[in-house]
Parts: sequence; C-alpha cells; structure tokens
Amino acid sequence: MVPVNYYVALSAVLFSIGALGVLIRRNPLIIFMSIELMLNAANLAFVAFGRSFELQGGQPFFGGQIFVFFVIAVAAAEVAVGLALLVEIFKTKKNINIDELNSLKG
Amino acid sequence: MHLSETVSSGFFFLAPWLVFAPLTGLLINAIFGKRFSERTIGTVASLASGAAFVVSVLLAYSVSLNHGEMVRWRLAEWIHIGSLSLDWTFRIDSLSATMMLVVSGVGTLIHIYAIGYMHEDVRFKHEEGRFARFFMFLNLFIAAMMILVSGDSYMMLFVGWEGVGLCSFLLIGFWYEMDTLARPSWANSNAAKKAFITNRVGDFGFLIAGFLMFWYLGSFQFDEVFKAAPAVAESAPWVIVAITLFMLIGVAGKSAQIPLYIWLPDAMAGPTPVSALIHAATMVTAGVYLVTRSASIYTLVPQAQYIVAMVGAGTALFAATIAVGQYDIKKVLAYSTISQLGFMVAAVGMGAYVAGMFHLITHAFFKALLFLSAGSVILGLERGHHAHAHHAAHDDHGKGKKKKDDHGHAEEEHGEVFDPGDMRNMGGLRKTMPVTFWLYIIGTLALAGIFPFAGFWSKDEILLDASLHFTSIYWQLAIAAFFTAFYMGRQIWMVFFGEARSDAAKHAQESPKVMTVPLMVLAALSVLGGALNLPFEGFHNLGHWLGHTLGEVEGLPLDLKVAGISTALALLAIVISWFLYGRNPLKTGQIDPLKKPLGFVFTGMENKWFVDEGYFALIINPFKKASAFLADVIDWRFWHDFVHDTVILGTYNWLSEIALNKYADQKGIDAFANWLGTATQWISENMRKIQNGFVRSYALSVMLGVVLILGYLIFK
Amino acid sequence: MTQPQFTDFYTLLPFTILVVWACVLLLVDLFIPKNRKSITAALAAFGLAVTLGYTISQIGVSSIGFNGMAVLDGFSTFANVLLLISGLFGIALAHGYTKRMGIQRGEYFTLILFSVTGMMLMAQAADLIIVFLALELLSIPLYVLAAFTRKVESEESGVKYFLLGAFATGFVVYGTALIFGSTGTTSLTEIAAAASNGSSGLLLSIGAALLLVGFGFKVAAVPFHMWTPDVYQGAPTSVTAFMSSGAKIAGFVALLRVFATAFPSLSSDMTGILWVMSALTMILGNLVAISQTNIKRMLAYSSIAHAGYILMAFVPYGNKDVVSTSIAAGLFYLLTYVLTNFGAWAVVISLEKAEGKGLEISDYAGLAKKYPALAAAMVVFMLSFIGFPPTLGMVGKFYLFRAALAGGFTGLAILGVVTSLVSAYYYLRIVVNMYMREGDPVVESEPWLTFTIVVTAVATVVLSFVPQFLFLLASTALLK
Amino acid sequence: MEFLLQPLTLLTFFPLLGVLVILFMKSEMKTAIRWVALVTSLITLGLSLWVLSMFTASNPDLQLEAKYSWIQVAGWNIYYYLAVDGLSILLVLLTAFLTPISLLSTWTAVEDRVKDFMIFFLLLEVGMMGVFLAQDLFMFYIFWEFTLVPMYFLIGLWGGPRRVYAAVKFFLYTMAGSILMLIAILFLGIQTNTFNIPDMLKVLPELYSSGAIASGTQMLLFVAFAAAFAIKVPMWPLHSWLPDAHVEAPTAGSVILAGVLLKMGTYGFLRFNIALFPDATVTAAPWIALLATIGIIYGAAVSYAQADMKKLVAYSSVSHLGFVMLGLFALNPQGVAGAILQMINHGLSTGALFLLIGMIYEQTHTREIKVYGGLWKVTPVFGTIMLIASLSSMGLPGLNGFVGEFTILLGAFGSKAIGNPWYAGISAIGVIMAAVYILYMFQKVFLGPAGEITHHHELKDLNVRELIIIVPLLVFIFWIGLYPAPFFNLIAPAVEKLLSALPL
Repeated sequence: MVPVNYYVALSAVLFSIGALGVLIRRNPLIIFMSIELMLNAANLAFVAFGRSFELQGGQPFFGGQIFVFFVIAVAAAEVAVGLALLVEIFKTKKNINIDELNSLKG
Repeated sequence: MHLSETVSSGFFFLAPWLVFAPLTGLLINAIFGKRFSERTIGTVASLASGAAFVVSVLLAYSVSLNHGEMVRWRLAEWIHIGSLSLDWTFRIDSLSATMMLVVSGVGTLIHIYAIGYMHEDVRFKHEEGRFARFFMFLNLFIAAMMILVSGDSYMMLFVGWEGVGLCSFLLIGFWYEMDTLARPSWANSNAAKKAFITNRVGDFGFLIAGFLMFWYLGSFQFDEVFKAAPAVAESAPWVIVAITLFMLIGVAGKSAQIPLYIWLPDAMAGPTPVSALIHAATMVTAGVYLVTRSASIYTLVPQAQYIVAMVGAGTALFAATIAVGQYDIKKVLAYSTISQLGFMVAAVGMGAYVAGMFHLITHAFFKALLFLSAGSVILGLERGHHAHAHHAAHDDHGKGKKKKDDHGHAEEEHGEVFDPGDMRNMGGLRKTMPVTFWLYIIGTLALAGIFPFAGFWSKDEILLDASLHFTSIYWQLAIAAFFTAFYMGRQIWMVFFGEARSDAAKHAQESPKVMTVPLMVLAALSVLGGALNLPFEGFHNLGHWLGHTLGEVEGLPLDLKVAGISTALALLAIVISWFLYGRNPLKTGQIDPLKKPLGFVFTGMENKWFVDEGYFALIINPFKKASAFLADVIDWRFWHDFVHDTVILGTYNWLSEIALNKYADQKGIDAFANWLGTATQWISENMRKIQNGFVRSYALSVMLGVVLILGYLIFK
Repeated sequence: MTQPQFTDFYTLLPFTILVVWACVLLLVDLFIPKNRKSITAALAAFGLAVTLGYTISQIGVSSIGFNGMAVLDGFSTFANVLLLISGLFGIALAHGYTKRMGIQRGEYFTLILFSVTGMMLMAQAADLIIVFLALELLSIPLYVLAAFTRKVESEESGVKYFLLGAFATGFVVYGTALIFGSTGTTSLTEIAAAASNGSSGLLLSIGAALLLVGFGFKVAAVPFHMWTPDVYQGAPTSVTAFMSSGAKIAGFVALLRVFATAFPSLSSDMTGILWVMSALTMILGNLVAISQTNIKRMLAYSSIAHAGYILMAFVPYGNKDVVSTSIAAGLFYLLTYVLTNFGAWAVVISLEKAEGKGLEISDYAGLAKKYPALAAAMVVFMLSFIGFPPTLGMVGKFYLFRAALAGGFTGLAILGVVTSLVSAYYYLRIVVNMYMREGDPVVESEPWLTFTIVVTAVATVVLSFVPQFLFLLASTALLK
Repeated sequence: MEFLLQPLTLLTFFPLLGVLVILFMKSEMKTAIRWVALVTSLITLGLSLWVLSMFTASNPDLQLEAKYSWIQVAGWNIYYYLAVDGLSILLVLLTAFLTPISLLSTWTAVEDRVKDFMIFFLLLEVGMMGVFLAQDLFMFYIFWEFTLVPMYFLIGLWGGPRRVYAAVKFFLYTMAGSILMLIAILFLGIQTNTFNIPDMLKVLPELYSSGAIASGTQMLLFVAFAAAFAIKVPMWPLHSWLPDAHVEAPTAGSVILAGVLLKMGTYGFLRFNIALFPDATVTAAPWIALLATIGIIYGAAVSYAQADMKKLVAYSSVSHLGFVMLGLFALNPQGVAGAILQMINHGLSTGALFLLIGMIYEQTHTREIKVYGGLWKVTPVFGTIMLIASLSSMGLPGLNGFVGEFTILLGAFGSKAIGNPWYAGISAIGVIMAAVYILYMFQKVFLGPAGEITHHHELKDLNVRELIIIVPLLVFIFWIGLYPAPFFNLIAPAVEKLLSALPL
C-alpha cells in the first residue's frame, strides 16, 4: 500500500510544475495545459485523500471523488471559454503570443 | 472699595467731559468739516479744548473744595474677568488736576495759535482740504491725554498712553507725502512710524510692568497697588525693582529718554503746533507724570530710583551736547526738550516729585512758547520766501521765459530747495519780526534759567535736590544747564542778530495776531510761572497742593549757592555764545565757528553722535534682514516650497510614480523574480524573458504572494 | 443522506428563480430581433427585480438546505440584495452603453444574470464544493463579458482575466484539496469542528492560505491585484462597473463566510496575513492611483484601494468580541462602495465616446460649467470615495475604522486614514478638472444612465444622514 | 420632525433653504441670486440674535439643547445634538455676522458663476454653524470636514492665479489633521460607548482615574485632536497652507477663512482638548505656549517682509492666532476669556483688513504694496477706515484688539499651567512687531508720495455699499474696545466652569 503522503507529494510536485508552467511559458495553449495540470494535481490529492478516509472510516466516502468530477466538468467549461477567447484574439492579431498582449499596461 | 465714588459736592460729575468735550469737537469737525470754514473749524476745536480746560478748572476747584481729597468717578465697567477688574474710572486729585490744567490750558492756546499757523501752512503746501483733519487730530490728542492723566488705574492710563502715541503718529505724519521741505518723500511718514514704533517699545516695558503688578500686587488700580506694594517690597523686593525698571522703559519711550529718545528729533516733521503741544509741553511729559504717579512704588526701591535719576541726568547732558551742533531751529528745540525731560526724570528719580512736576509745568509754558515762536519764525521766512519767489517768477515771466507761474514749482525752478527751518538761512530777524523776537527772548531766558523767569525756579529746585543727595547727578545737570544756555544763546544770535543770510530772511514777515496773542499769554506764564512754587517760607504752593496726593514734603528754601552757580554758568554760556556767534555773525555759507576748535567732537554733535546709525546697524537692519530671511528662505523656500512641495508632494509622487508604479509594480517584482532566478541557472535564463511578458509577471505576482504566505505559515 | 426536500429549494429559492429565468431568457433571446435587444435587457432586469423583491421578503429568515451545502441567513440575504442591486445597475448602465458601442447582443444580459447567480450562490455556499462552483459560475461569464467588444484591448483584457483567473482557481482547488485532506470534509461547519479538534495544523493552514489567494484575486487584494487595472481598462466600461462591484462583493462574502465559519481556529495566523494584505492593498492602491491619467485605470486602482479598506474589517475575524461589529462594518462598507462605485462608473460611461475616447482625466475639464448636475454628482462620488461628509463613504469609513480600533488594530486604522488622505489627492484631481479647468466635454445622455447617477448620488448623500436602519441591517446580518 | 423647529436647528440649517431656492433659479439671474443669498444670511443673522436673546449669560452650561437620538446601534449612541454655551455663543454670532458682510462684499467682485458661489457660501455657513453648535463628536466631525468642501471650491473656483494649487493644498493639509482626530474620536467612542460630549465628560474622569485610559494614551488622544486643530489654527510650524489659501482666495473667502474657519481650530482646542483631556492639557500647556510664542514672533517677523498686502495680513494671522493659543493654554480666566474674545477680535479686524484690501484690489487688480503710496490723499475715507482696522489689528488700546491681547498676555504671564512668565514676556514683543509690520503696510500704501498705481489710476473712495459692509465691523471694533463687558459676561461663566475641571 502506497502511503497517502506519497500521493500528496506527487500532487504537490505536479502542482508546482503547473504553476511554473504558467509563469514561464509564452503560448497560451501551453499555459492552459499548465493550469489543467494544477487542477489535476488537486484532483490527485482529492482522490488520494478520499481513498485514505475511506480506509480509515470503514465506510465508503466519496466526497473527494465527487469533487474531482466537479473539477473536471468545470475545467472543461473553462477551457471552452478560454479557447474561444484565443480564437477571437487570433482572428484579430494573427498571433497568440502572450507576451504581445501588452497594449494595456501602466 | 468704591466708597469715594459717591460725590457729595463739587463738579466731579463733569470728569468724563474732560474726554467727551474734545471728542465732541472731533466729531463735529469730522461730520461737518467739509462744509465749515477754516475759522469755524478752528473755533469748534478750540472751544472743545477750551471746554476741557474749563472742566479742568472746575475739577481743580472741586478738589480744593474737597481739601485735596481724591475723588473717583466711575463711568463704566471695562474689563472684568476672573480677579481682573478694570473700569473706566476717572481719578481727580491734585496731581491729575494739575496735569489736566496744563494739558488743556496749553493745549487750548496752541489750538488757537494753530488756526493761524495752519491757515498758512496748508496754503504753502496746497492742501487746503487738510485743515479740518489737523484739528480733529488735535482734539483727539487732548482726549487721549485727558484719559492718560485722569485714569484711575495703570491700564486706563495706558489707554491714554498709547492713544497719545497714535495722535503723535498721525500728527508727525500730518504731511505724510512729503518731507519737511514739502518735497515728495517718505521722510515725514518715516518719522511718524519711527515715533510710534519706538513708543511701542516703551509700551512693551509698560505692559510687562503691568503684568508683574497684577500678578504680584493684585491690581492695576493705583490705590490698591500702592497699598499692596510695601508688603511685597519686604518679601520680594526684586518684583518692585522689576516693575519700576520696566516702567522706566515705558517712561524712556514716551518721555524720550536714553535709549529711546531717538524718535523725538524726527518728530519735528510734524507741523510746529504739534511739536509744541505734543512733543514739548504735554505728551512727552507723560513719563514724568507716570513716575510721579507711581511715587509710592518708586520710593520703596532706592536702587531703581537711582537708575531712573541717572537715566534722566544722562539724557539731560547727552541731548544738550547734541543740541549744540544742530542747525535746524526746531531740532535744537527738540534736543533741548529731550534734555529738559532728562531734568524732570532725574528729579522724579531722585524723589523730588514736586520739583519734577514744577519743572514740567514751567517747561510746558516756555517750551511751548519757544516752539510756537520758532513756528512763527519759520512761517515768517516762508512768507518772505514766497513773496520773493513770486516776485522773481513774475520777473521771469516778464522777460518772456516760459516758466510755470506756480508756487509749488517755484522752489524747483530755483534749483536748491529752500529750508525755512535752517538757522543758517536766517539772521537779522529781530527787525522784520520784532514781536516774535521778544517772545523768543523771553522763552530763551526762561529755558536758560535766568532769574526771575519760570525756568530759573523750577530748574533750581531740581539742582538743589540733586546737590543735596546725588552729587554726580548734580554735576551732570549743571553742565547740561550750561549747554542749554549756550545753545539757546547760539540760536538767538544766529536767528535774530547779524545780517539776513537769505532773501527769505530779508523779506520775512511778522505773524498775525491769532498766532502772536497766544504766544503772549505763554510768555506771560513763562515769566510768572515760577510763582507757582517759590522756594520761600509760606509759599511752596505747588508743593502743598501736590502734597495732597504725593504726601506732604517740606519745601526746601532757596539755596543761594546752587542758584548762584547755575545762574553764573548760564550767563557764562550766553557770553561764550555771544563771542562765537554774536560778535561775528555768521555769513552766508560760512561753517559753524565751533567746528574748527572742536573737530570730531562737533561732528559727533552735528550727527547726533551717530545713534540713529547705530540703531540701524544694530537693530533695524538686522531685523529687516532676519525678517526677509525668515520670510523668503525659512518660510517660503523651506516650509512652503521645500517641505510641502518637495518633501511631502515629492514623496507622494515619487512613491506613486517611481517606487510603486514603475518600480515595484513593474520592475520591482520582476527584479525580485530576477533575484530568485539566480538560484538556478535554469530559472535565471527563463526569468529574464519574463521582463517582456506582462501577463506572466502578473501571475508571478500572484505566485509571489503565495510563496510569501506559505513561507510565513511554515517558517513563522 | 436524504432526498432534497422543498425546504432545500426554499433555501436557494432566489438563486433558483434567477437561474431558471436566465435559462429561459437564453432561449427567449433567440426570438428577439437584433435591433430590439432592449427587450432582453428589460426581461433580465425584470428577473433581477423579481428576485430582489423576493430576497427582500426573506429578510430575517434563515434556513439550511441540501444537507448543509447551502444556507440562507441574514448575511446571505444582505449580500444577495447587494448583488441583485449590482446586477440591476449593471444592466441599467449597459443598456445604452452597449447600443452606443455597437455591442448590444442578448447574451450580454443573460451572462450578467448568470454571473449574478454565481455570486448569489457564493453568498449562500456552506460547502467548499459550492464555493468552487459558485466561483466558476460567476467568473466564466465575466471572462466572456470582458472580451465582449471584440477589439484588441477588450480581448486582451478578457484573455488576461481568464488566464489569471484560472490560475487563481487552481490555487482554490488545490487549497480545497488540502483542507479536505486534513479534515476529511468540505463542509464549512465540519471543517471548523475538525479544526478545533486540533487535527493537522499546517496542512489546513496552507489550504486556507491557498483559498485566501483565490479570494484575494477576486477582490483584487495586493499582491493578487495586478490584473485589475488592465482588465478594468480593457473591458467595456459597463462590464467593468459590474465586475468591480459584483465580483468584489462575491469575493468578500465568500472570504468572510469561509474564514469566519471554517477557520476561526486559524485566526492567529490569518490575522497577520490579512493585516499585511489589507495594509499593502490600501497603500499600493492609493499610491499608484495618483499617477494614473486614464480614469478607468484610476478607478481600478481606487477599487484596489477600497478592497484594502474592506479587508480591514476581516482582520479581527477570529476575535469573538469584535467580529460581529467588524463584519457589520465590512458589509456596510460594501454597500457604500457599491453605490458610489456604480455612480462613478456611470459618470465615466456618460463621458465615454464610441471610439473609446473620453477616458482621460483631462477629458473631464470644464464638465461643471456645461453639465453642473453631472459634475456635482461626480463630486459626491469622489467625496464618498475619500470618505468625506456628507456622503455614505464617510459613514462607512467611520464604521470601518471604528471596528478596526475596537479590535485593537490601531495601526491599521491609522494607515487607513492616512491612505484616505492620499486618496483625496487623486480624487480631487477629477474635481479640479471638472470645476477649475476649461474644456468642452460632450456627454451622452441616456435615461437609465441618468437614473443610475441620480439614484446613486441621492442615496449616497441621503443615506449618510439616516444610516441607522442600514447599520441595523448590517449588524443583524451576522454569521452565527 | 419636532427637531426642525428647535432654534439651533433653524439657525444651523436655515441657509439650506436659501440654497434650495437658489438651486431652482437660473444662473443668469445674478442679482436676484445675490439678493436671495444676502437675505438668507441676514435672516440667519436675525435667528442668531434670537438665539442670543434666549441665551442666559449667567448659566455656564449648554443651553437651548436640541437633542435627539440619531444612530443607536450597540455602542454607537450618536445623537443629533446641538447646543450653545458661553464658549461658542460669540463664535456663532460672529459667523452669522460675517456671512452677510462677506456676501455683500462679493456684490461686484464675483461676476462669474454667481449661483455656484452663493450656494457654496451658504453651505459653508451651515458647516461653520454646525461646528460651533454640535455637541456630539460624530456630528461635529461631519460638520468639521464638511466645511472643507465649500471652502475648497470657493478658493479653487474664484481664487487667484494659483487657486487650484492653493485649494488642493488647503484641502489636503486640513484633512491631514482631521484624520488623526477621526481615529481619536473613534477611540473615545469605543471607550466611552458614546459620541455625545456631555455624556463622555461624565464617563471620562472615571476612565482616567481608574487607568482604563492611561495618561500616555490621554496624551496621544490630545495630540491627535491637537493635530487637527493646530493645522486649522494654524499653529507654527503647520501654517504653510495659510498664505497660499489667503492669497488665492477671493475676498469673501479670505474674510470667512480668517474670520471664522481659523477659529474652528482654536475653538476645537477649547471645546475638546481642554475639556476632554484635562491632564494632558496641563502637561502640554507649556509646549503649546512655546509653539504659540514662536508663532507670534515668527508670524510677525515674516509679515514684515511681505510684498503683497494680503500675504502680510495672512501671516499676521499666524501671529494673532498665536496669541489666542497662548491665552487658551494659560488656563486661567483671563487668558481663556481673552482668547475667546480675541477670536472675535481677529475675525473683526482681520476681516475688515481683508475686505478693505479686496475693495482696493477690485479697482487696481494688484495687491503689491510697493505700487501704492499716498493713497490716503486720494481716498481719505478708505484710508481712515484702513487705519482704524490696522490699529485694531495691532492692538491699540481703546480698540478691540487690545482688550483681547492684553487679557491674553496678562493671563499667560501669571499662568500656573505655563509655569513661567517668559512666554508672555516674549510674546509681548510681538505687540511691538505688530506695530512694525502693520504700520509698514499702512505707510507704504497710504502715506508717502503717490506711487505708480495711485498716480495712474482714477481711484474712487468707498461707495455706499462698501461703507455698509465695513461700518458694522468698525462699530464692533470700537464697542469691544471700549465696553467689552457684555461680551465678557457671555464668556466668563462657561470659562470658569471649564477651568474648574482642570487639575490645576
């Protein structure tokens, strides 16, 4: 049995990778993916925790898993909006380099 | 406390009219002055002043009816707060009645004289409209002076004290847009300002003395102060010393003593009646009156008395030396006034209050006489000058030269401005102005202290007192008396004898009756004034009279030695002056015969020992500089501009613009990111690119927050 | 686990009404011709108004539904009222503005409705799952609305908001996971119970901190504020106005609900963090606002600054003696802020031109001479922002600072007043421009815009004289 | 709504009625607007006299109370509470008196945006009245801050060339002071559970003696209140806003600023600092006296170096208000009563000076001293009145300034709280310096040979309207100078009561 801490550590690493990805990547698509990575790191933690509670409580406990479903669903919705936005911006700028989106500043 | 307010008999209820009468005159002239003729204006003003004189007489009579008992007449409440209670209360006793009589008596005469004098003066200066104003100011002065002498507390006295200062300011600056020679100038107004401010310095001393008095003696009311003083003099003598010395500053300011006398010579810028009334006869003696009034306090502290006497004696001598070197007829008299005031202050300082008051009265007579006669001389010259200039201008016109036939510009056409007050322009006036000449002679003899003129008696009494108690003071005064006789002699010779040194002097004309008749009255008083307090058994009238207020003192008999020495000195001085100025009269343009033998000493005398310059160098200029420095550098550039604009506003802008907006918000966080980036090569390489990407730097900011919060939680 | 009862729906009834109405409207809108989208706006407003009426009728009622997932209490009702009012104002502002800018499409109004429902759900959430859902429900429509104009700036603003919003959501989710991990539940009350049992401190703290990041982002607290100026500037102004009020209320309400209910045990840590956040937010928001020349950016920084003031009310959330007054103060200040904020944005909208011009502060020069009433209203709003009598802003700040002082946070209160002083500097600049400079501004006059300005201005002034009932309302809207 | 009929409510809010009327008038109807404003302010003056007639001078307590609960949430206890006592009655009268005079002075001076001007002016009057009458700290704070707004506009809209700068500076400086006061007010409110001053005064001694509010805290509270008031007064060295505000403000603004607004600061010290923080007051008295003394000397010295008449008078206010502060913190009847009277005196004499300067400025559009000269010859009435105002300002006995300055200095000289006579002694030098700068101005403008402007302008003497403006001031200048008893009688009981509570 792999202890729950291992999962949590893995999720933390994944989350960090995701966060760093947001910080350093220039392509919004990749940034989306990094954000997905962050969400999924959370999902991993949820599932792992949920599993651990199940074992401890003796009764099945689905709280963690349910949350994961919500996250997945919402993430999908979010990406849908995000991609639509990117399409729009590509239409006007012919370019989706995030660093060129800096007309608003100051 | 106010038992004596109830009056059983006498005219005490008239006391407020001492003030109201002249004020009524002022108001009438203020309202109707524009419609009145000059004669009406003058009459109204003179009547107003005369009414005050009548009231004074009635009050003095009432006092004598009352056996010299003091009476208080409370008019109204003034300032009552906490333990402070000040009222408008008139105090009528022999001392104040004496002062009232002198002030209103001499004042009324001068009013009458001024009708004639100002009539011409305003015409010479082309300002006929200002005639009424002069009399309003004069009336105001009488009112203020009456408050001064009749007040029942130090603070009411102070009201008059500053009030006369104001009138002095107004009257010195009467011809405010010109100098004494009627040229457009700041000179007269400067002189006025100087007088006011110097007086204020004195008033500062008065105020401080008042504060001390209130907090240590518990009141401003004369009787209460005098009652409380002895106990305090026992327990805390320094308080009384401080009070008297601060009061001395006030005295020095008002009575033109060292070191505050400097305003008085400049005050001659005022029209001559003003010089006579305010700056010789009445206002300047207020200091003497104050010390006399405070006799009960001064007597408690001999050290302070001695200082007062020394100041007076020093002033008497010092001013006398300056008078010797003056050329302006009024300046000589001005310094003479300072000197004579020194005599009085010395007298009251020595505790010879009666002598001081006696000299005050006689001096009022003969100095007013002298000033007014000097005014007559000046106007005489002015008349002569104008008659001559008019004539010359007509001649020019006749020759076809296009010059303005205008009095006002006559002087300018002649190039040199003619000074009718300069004794070097006079000479030989005894023929053209005989009445004035004789009046002047009487005044001079009285001032020089020649028997039996008034000045002889009063001055001698002072000298006698000094010789008995304070030898050094006696000698200072005696020498001052010598100088007095000398400069008066010099003046007589220069003005009335010899040949006329200018056209104006040649054509000088005698003054009209309205001017000379009051002079004759004054002359009579100057001759007979000594009778007030003859030093013989059974006389000493003034001494007895004032004794009701000041406490009876034994009148001293005439000391022939003292009288003899002083008379001898005076005669000697006159003889010397005859040798110098009378035997060989001054020629036009000739320098003063004293200049050569005395050298730099005479230069000092001529230039008033450079005291004004000293004040400028030591006080006025530094103050101006300090004030400008404070205003420009400290207040404006530092407080206003630097602190506000640079420090406060600048910090705002710097913080918002540079520190936060540009630096922290955009670069700072990135810079911090850069610093983080050096941790590893990998981060470093990629972090540098972040500087271009704004969205990512925003995300970095979020991240930074996360890191900080977590760091706090973990490492706290 | 029981089946949903009618009372469960009663708990969420206002929300349900609005969701249903929004869905219906989405369909109805298809049948409304393009040039008559005012009808959609009116219908949306109608829905909001009905919900508002119903919500007001719920004052004083409280219930718990869906197994403790959602609650109805004074707090949520107060928040709902505020949110619905924001929605109404949002529509009032958008009605003419969208037409003028050529973006009057039906979706605009339905999106606003959806966003409002998300916000309301946020106010009623009693479980982290609901909080997460509500957060997304309110945010996603806003992402779209921000990019509604299809111009570069607008799109850029939408993308930035979206990317950063999603990034922040990641933290919320992960934080929730950690909290779940340390307490075994996502229900706020159960978390509190578990936390007070003393199970697993650090993990819970980190979880809570990550939630704080997410909410901090929504309310634009430093250092999670950086999106605000860009997004506010780029988004259509009517959206900005709505966003700056609604999203902020929702964020603060959630923050309050979650922290006060679930994490009172963490107050010793969180107080310090909140203190610093509040301080930094006030300082930075106010200072940076000074150097702005664009009114939208300036108001953006001003909204950051006000987030700092409101945060002040949260600092003592763990102190039982003062938490009630400070929460009441926070809610009251939110109300103040909403009224003033809408008023100010309405003035901005009335000066904005179709080309995006009219947004510089210098464009306000001479407004007072030409449009004295409008300028006077703007003065009222500026004074209210500064916290000057006779406006609601003054009363609000009075309340707020009093709460901070009562909680013993004298330093924070002093910082609050000092930064208020700083803020006077830039708010006055607008007044100076309007009154003391010459200019020739042109104002678009639209009935609903005028209505908004009049209502907010009058309310800002009048309510400042009779704040008693609002005080009572805010102080009864306390969390149990 | 019964509270609307309370005399003090009427007095405070009556000008709002005028505002309302003016709001509905067309801005082109300038004369009508002016009349409405003037009549409103005159009726307000009448109301203030009505209040005076109902005021019992011998009663040291608050009178004519209008007290209604306003905001009663737990621990707030805010009241709508207006009342008047001996400390404030004169200031109320002064406000009511100066407003119509100022309005009349704008008759021809303000031609631009008359409507706005009158509205702001009447609003200002409401604010000032409220400040002097409010007896609840919350209410007081509202009025206190509110006065800034109309004054800000008055300076910023109708002022001189640097008006915007001056207006913003005025606003920020005065606000900077009041924010600390806000903190202190809130703190007091929390400690005492009320904002109502009389109630607070009942609770505070207990809190002080029990140590619930430590003496250090009391001092901090004192300082916080003092910061607000000291900037308003303005005390040295916080005076930097004053010359700007005065120089740039329109005449009527300057009159009200000098006449009333500055008095709000000194009044604040009197009503709040001294009453609420007795121990701190006694401790701070020597320090305040020191600052006041510096202010007196500094203000007088700086005045003398000014080239602009208005600036000169502005700096002289720093000096004069220094006297007021010195008197207040003498903490004895003479000092405090004198200070209160001096507040009125300063309002009258400086108000008159500003009005007169404004009248000549209207004709010549310059206030530079050196371009004038010899003006008395051209405009004798103007010159005479200016002389009287100047003399009043420099404290000539017989005029009002003396009564105030004398009692202040007298009080300060023997003050136990200040502890030594030096401050009063040095301040008395300020009396000399006042003569220096005032006479300097009077000489350079009215005496001497005709200057540039006097030469080339067809200068007119005062007209009837201007005389109507200025003569009432002169009446009071003489009245207070010669017979101040009625004024002191109004002040004294309240002052005695105030001082009796001090630990001296």
